[in-house]
Amino acid sequence: MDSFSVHLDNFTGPLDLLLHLIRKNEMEITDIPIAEITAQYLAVIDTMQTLNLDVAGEFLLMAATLLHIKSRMLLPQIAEDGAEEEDEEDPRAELVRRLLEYQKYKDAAVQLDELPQLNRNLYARSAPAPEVVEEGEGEFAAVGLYDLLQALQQLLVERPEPLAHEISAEQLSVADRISQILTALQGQQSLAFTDLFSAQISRHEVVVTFLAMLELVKLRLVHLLQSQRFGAIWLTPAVAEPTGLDSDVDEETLGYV
Amino acid sequence: MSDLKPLVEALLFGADGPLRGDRLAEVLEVEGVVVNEVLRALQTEYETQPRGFFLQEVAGGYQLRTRPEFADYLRRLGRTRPFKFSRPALETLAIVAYRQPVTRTEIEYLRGVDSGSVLKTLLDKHLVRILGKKDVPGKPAIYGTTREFLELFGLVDLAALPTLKEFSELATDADMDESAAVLPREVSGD
Amino acid sequence: MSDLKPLVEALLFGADGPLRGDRLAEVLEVEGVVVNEVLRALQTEYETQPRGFFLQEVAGGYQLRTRPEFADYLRRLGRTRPFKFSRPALETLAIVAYRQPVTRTEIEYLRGVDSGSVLKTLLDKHLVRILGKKDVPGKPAIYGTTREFLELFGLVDLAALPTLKEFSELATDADMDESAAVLPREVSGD
Repeated sequence: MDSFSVHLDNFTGPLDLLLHLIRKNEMEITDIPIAEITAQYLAVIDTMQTLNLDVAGEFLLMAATLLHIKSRMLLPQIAEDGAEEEDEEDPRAELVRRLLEYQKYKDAAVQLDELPQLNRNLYARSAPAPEVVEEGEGEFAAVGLYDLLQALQQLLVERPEPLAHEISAEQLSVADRISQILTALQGQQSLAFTDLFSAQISRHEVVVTFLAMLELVKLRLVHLLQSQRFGAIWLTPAVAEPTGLDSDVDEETLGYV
Repeated sequence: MSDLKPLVEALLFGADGPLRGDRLAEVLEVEGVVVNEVLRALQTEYETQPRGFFLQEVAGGYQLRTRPEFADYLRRLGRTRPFKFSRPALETLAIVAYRQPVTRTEIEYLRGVDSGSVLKTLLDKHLVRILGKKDVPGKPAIYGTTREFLELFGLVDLAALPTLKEFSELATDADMDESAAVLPREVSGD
Repeated sequence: MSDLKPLVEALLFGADGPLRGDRLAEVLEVEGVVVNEVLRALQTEYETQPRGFFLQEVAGGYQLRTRPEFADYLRRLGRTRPFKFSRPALETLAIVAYRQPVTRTEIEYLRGVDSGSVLKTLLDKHLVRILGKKDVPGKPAIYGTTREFLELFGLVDLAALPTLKEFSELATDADMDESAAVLPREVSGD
């Protein structure tokens, strides 16, 4: 399998990588062999040597999505009364929609790049005629809100206190998540990976959770197990009592700040 | 009418950006229809005569620009360096262009990756702007393209964007070559 | 020779200043005598045809310039040159927009410099207005933005001003991300 020669840097994101794998294997988009594509996808991720964490989070999120779809595909859809659920949507449906949608904009990007571009394919006059260069005041030059914000931002950098209350980007940190996972694991034999998420969890939290999980594995505080049959991920505590560590995980040293 | 042609040419030549038809009419103190006639006549002239430039309708106005076939030589002059778009930048720009007004969250859902830094660069380059806030919880900023975006890609308006292809299946690699088509052209003067 | 005319015209058109004959010869990879021939041919053409510009020999080079008889019309274009925001003007406007109602003292505290003249310009431009007097000793004037301000920035109302939060998220991402330079300027190869 030459998927090992694939470099993540060549892809703008997990959807791009998936599109590539699907095309390379000449798979049918409406009937993606999910087990096979998941295996190939994970193989690519595994062979990544240098991990740009910012990007990796999203590639890992897709890995989790694929594993989740895979497990749902294997699980027979049983309704309450025991009958086969017929209206159940194909677990792959959303992924297929996203891939097709992404492909549309990927194509649009190519088309955009093919348009004759100013200062690449054609040139306008750089300076107005001397007669025109004359200080005068007419309409306002187009200035965006961005310019306004940037001016304000610059002021904040120089004098942070007065307007600082406007910035309150309170988001879940990796260190917080590590503590939460360790707390959840306390006294447990194992914990399903999917149980770490609530239904309304944000994308940011998913990524943070993934990073937290990776960190816990690296710190040898948690083992990850994948059940043969359903492919779901289970977390098991590697040590009986993860004492002390849940309180003083230093974000700086983790490098996720 | 015919005696207006050199004058309109001079104005187009001397302007520092695309000139709107109504602005030309104002400066010349003539009716808009007269201006349009002259502009059409000039357009035809530049197409039929062997000229170095042509009249492009762009960003709601008209601008003289050098013919694309001379691009290699103009690059050698080394005057203005072209933007070299990365693939993430082009993807993000395409999404903003076609989906505007669009939030960062929507862009990131479509691309599957964080797009904050790409978005910031596009804002810095004045190709994307903040239009305002979306009236949903959290009031996220909504983004759209700028006049400079239209000027850069030589578009009259947003309706002139290439038609989006709807895909019902995956394109083959031949239809849409991953890298070759998307990578910016090499622009160095060698 | 004759097929070089449009190309030389394009180069003269696209150059940002007078072009020397030897530079043209270098770019075109032809002999200097050929270039001189083409330049003379163009010069004659512009003199005999009704054009908006002519070829002037200047500062040891050649430059296309609009004909002097059209100068009056070009000046009319110039008079409506857009008012460009200076950095102090933009800063002051940003403070008024986000902190209104605000006094001059507060603006000056934030900016760290006297802002009287900038404030006056913004008042003159009808982007800022006096809302009233603050009920403190000295009764200083309090400032706010105008309807024209909203129009200029394409805002429905003040609530549509994007928050700094989203902006700083973009900025922070870009700082962290080494690929912030998604749009590097092309390094020309010459």
